[in-house]
Amino acid sequence: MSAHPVLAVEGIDTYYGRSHVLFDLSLEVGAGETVALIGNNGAGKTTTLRSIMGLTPPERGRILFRGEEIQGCKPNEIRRRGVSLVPEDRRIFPSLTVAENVELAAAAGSTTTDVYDRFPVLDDRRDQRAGTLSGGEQQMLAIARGLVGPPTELLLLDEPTEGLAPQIVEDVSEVVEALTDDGITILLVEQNAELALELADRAYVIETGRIVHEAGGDELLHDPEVLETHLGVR
Amino acid sequence: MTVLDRLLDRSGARTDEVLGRRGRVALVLVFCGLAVAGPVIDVIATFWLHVLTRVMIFALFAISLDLVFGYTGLPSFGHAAMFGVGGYTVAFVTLGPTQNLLVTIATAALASATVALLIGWLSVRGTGLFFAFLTLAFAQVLYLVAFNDLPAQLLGADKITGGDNGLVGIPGYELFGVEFGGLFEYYYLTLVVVGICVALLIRIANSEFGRVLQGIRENEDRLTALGYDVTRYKVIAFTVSGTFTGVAGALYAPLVRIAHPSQLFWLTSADGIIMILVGGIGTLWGPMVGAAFITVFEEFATVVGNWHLYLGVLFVTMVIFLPGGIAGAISTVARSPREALSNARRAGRRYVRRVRGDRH
Amino acid sequence: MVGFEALVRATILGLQFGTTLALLVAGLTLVFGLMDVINLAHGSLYMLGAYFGVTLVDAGGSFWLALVVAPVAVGVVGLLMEVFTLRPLYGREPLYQILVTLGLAFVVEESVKEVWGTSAQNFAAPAVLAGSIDIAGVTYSQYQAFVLLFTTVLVAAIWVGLERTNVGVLLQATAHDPEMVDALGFDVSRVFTGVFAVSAVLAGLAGVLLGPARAVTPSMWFNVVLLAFAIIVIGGLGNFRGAIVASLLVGLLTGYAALLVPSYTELLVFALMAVVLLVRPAGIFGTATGDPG
Amino acid sequence: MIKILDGRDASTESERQHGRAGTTSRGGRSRRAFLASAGTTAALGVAGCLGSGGDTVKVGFAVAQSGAYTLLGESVINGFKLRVEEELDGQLGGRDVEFVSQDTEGDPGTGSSIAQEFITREEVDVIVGSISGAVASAMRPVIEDHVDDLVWLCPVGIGWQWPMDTPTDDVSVSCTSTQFITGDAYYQPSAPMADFAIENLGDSCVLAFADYSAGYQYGGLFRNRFEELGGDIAGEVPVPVGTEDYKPYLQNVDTSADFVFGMFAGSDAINFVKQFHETGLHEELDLSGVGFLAEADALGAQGDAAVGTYSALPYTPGKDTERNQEFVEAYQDVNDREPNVYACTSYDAAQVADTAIEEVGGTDANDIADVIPGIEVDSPRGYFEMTDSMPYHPVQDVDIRRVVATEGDAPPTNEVIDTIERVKAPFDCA
Repeated sequence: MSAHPVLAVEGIDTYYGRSHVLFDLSLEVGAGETVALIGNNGAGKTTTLRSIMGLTPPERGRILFRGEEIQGCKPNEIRRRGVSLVPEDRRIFPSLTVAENVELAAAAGSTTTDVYDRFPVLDDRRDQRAGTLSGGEQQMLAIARGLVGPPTELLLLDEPTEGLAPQIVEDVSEVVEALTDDGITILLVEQNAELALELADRAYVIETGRIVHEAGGDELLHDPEVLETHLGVR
Repeated sequence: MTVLDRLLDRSGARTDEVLGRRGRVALVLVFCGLAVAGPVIDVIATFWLHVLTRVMIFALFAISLDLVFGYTGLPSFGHAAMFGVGGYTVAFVTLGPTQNLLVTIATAALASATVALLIGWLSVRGTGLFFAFLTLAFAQVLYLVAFNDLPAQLLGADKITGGDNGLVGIPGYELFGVEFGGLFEYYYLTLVVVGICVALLIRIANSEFGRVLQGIRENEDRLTALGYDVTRYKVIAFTVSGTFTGVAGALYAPLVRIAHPSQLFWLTSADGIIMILVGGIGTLWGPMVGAAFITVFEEFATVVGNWHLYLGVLFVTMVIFLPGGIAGAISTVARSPREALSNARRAGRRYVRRVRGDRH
Repeated sequence: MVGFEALVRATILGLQFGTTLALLVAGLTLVFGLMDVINLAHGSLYMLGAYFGVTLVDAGGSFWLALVVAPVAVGVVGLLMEVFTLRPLYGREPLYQILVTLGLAFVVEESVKEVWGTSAQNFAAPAVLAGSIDIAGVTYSQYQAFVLLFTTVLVAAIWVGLERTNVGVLLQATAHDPEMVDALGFDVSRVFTGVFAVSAVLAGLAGVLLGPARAVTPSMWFNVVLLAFAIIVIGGLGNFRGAIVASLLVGLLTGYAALLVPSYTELLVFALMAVVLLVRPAGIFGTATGDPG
Repeated sequence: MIKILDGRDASTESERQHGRAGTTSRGGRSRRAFLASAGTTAALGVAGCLGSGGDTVKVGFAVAQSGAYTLLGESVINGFKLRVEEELDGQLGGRDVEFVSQDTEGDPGTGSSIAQEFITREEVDVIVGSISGAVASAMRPVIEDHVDDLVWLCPVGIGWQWPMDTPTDDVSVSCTSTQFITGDAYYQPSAPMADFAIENLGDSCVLAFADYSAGYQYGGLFRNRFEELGGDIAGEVPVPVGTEDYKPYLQNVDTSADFVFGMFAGSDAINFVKQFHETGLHEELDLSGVGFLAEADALGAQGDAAVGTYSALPYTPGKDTERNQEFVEAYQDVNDREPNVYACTSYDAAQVADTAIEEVGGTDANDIADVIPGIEVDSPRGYFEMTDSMPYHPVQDVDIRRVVATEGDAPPTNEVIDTIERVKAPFDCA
């Protein structure tokens, strides 16, 4: 392993059209780490992931992936370098079947990990249109799609448990844990702060486009001030 | 500040700046300039009275179209319908019962308002491009009705719309014994009518109602959530816009002495859209500048046989490099010439980047 | 008054006309479905196909050579158009693309006048297909029958290709969510360029195939462009199946209208467009998201 | 009239250089014009003193230069300029000529604006155009306001309307005292075909026409004459203008009739003829029509499909006269293309203007308008004479032509098979 962290975001400023969303934002994710990014709605969590992925490139600052600058790259180049995004709202292709969704993603690269072993629920529904899956199944499909294709070294997970029933949330967190065990580095955006902090080794708290806190996941989980002021948890 | 005002703040900055005090002063100056220049032009270059009259008419067409298109965010591809209906109504009235200016213009406005209400009411069921295509379809149906003189065929008359010949020989207007047949008189008539209409339109745009329209463009859902009947506002906006477009058509037909199906044809709608986009969409004043630019451009360009080539190149380069249209360019230069220069450089670099496949 | 036989004939003629329409709109609907681009220059690409075809045939090449080479050349023109004028506009309002493609249509028209002059060109159908055949009381030239067959096979191939092949899956996904497809590792701007070029090839193919039956003039783009748009709107914007079905529907409508109320054919097409948009705003096959399958 | 040829010696240097001496010289023309309009001598003298337009003649072309009429617009300009620049040393009636042109885009509003511009800004002495009837209708009121300022020459028979189904004798048209049609007057390329057809093609006809006013007018005049001669119209097939695929409409052609009379122009004519052939209708019926159906420009594109088509038109490029040969060669030299009927009628408009201006000795519109009626013109189509009463148009011979194949790769061409002499449109002014 190189001395570089897998991902280093260095002082980026990102705009949506004319509105300034991220301000001089920096963060790092080391190899094999699971790092959580938590904050209120509209704080800039999703934008951070989009910036890293090249979907909303920053106007200033650098993003280093394995020591190489990627902030000018197109999303598909970033994906081929090993960053994979499982986006908010899953954004699976509803009119395609499960198998087509998976094969499509696989076609962009060489990884042929048999995701159906990891997600048996999908195996049963290969020929079903993705739009007809339940929310949890769609989330599994979105993660599966993020794992095939070019080898994934860093997985950007955006709100994987949003809108899911508690039982399903558990399934998803199991999957995330399993991924961590397999050595995949994860940057996790999660609304459910408690869950995020449980899963994460470290966490950043983001507020109005700025990182306002950084600590180990457990630390933050037990810091009442953080919980109350930044996460609204009492 | 009410919530609504806040909601409108973002875009309000742009329009208020133009249609605020400074913009209105500029408009009044242009109006006075045209009024003073009339006799001078009449003596040294009579024909320019004709060009300027057309410029004013199309400025009214463009600003009224922009009220729905850019200001409210309803892309109408069918404004030719109202433009043409205005013209045909003038033909019916002046060739028939009376040449009285007030009666004729009022009838034309009423007729186009009715058509606009109908088309608007039906078309707002679709959003975005669907709205655009609905308006296009209705306008084309009207065009074909006029082209084939369907009314005459249904009623067994010799001619009503005059088919592809249109209705020729429209006389000028008359008011209190004054004839507006000559170009000089017609120029002033147009100046006054367009002046009043533009003032009204700006008034409407800056009113509470206008702010709602702008709100519809910015965030329709939020307005709905605030309890506004957005659909109704859209229909009213379309009707208001269509009425003024009809007045523009009512001024155009006597100028060219003919009401013709081509005034209902989709290319007439396209002309209006082109003026808006070239001038600067959503700014209300930009489209008027666009109308002047396009009208004068055609005036000079049609002397050469292949002028469509230049028109085509103009469209392509303007859209790519001047997305804000002429109004955008003027605003930037007025704000800061240095910034304009760096903007231009950035636009160039951005073009190269996009051509290379970067999507940002 | 109108006998059964006449109706059958109107049906056959309508379907045949619908097939040529399908050929015209196939590329247009792909581009709209994937890229949200309303390409007013599609008619111009069709026209270029016919002109390239005429030139190749005149230069001594066979029709069959022209049928291969001309569409490819049109594809290259389309590719250049996309790269230099449309790429800078993605993400902006579709309106701007309408204006740009209208500008391109003007440029192409004037260029054609410059190169080939203003008179109509003679595009002769291949001599092999000079004979005629009778189908259900309607006389077809063999060439017409060939175009019918060719188009049917082509359209069916595209249809199946969109549903069954990997490329088809990629295109469907791109139509639905290009950004996500990019994030999965596909260079979407190349996909767009490719689709636009293929659409241009299809337009060029239509030009070569229909050229021999039609007047090849610098304004031939204008006569087809609005009708083509009406069809893809009726079919559901950017929906390939819908566009094909709508082509046949408009063809049938034209067939019957030509028999019964010939003056009102066009009016009926736009009325149909309005009614379809009112009753099913997204078109016959359309979905709110636009899906090329 | 042979006298006119004696002016040859006076042909200018440039004419000789180009090897296409005009058959009419200035001397010859004056004499003819003088003979033709004996009553104008007095006016002549006065006009010489009051000549309004200065030393140059300004000619404005108001024709389409974009869209479907582009070729026709070009032909009008080329035909006129051929006469002026190549044969008259850049002069009309001995005065230098200045040209302006504007694109009407085939749009009536634009046409009206252009007329306005030509009159008030350019101060033209002569307007040439338009091509579209609707554009001409829109130009008319503007020009009528200025009949004292300019002369209106129409190379195409245009700008008249009358309700459908009007009996020919009842047709009344809008007349303007300074409007002179040098082309055809609706009646000429349509009705004479009826005379030919009833004798040669049969007495049962299907009328197929472009579904707009010109289609109804030309078609109606043919029908009236055909029925008058005892013929029977077995069916009417209107087809929308700009139709690309005629096959759905051609199903309405009653194949038990003897022949079809078609009224289509431009690309419509090409599509119609090609698809008429493609659907095999040519095996069952003869095809005839207004001359535009098988016009010189269309034949190249129509190819073999046009062979056998009968049509009527005052001008045929293949006409085998010396005058025409010279015209065709001269036109081809300059424009690299065979002239069409618009080139010829516009060339003749230049001849009319030249003769009249010379005779008047000035550019006063009223004086010119006074001398044009009755003028005789040595046209490539043959001699014709302008009517001496409104509506002013040529009394001319109409060719009945048949398209014949040529050897080799050359496109088919029209062969004159009959000529109906001295046809005049029996119209009154409204």
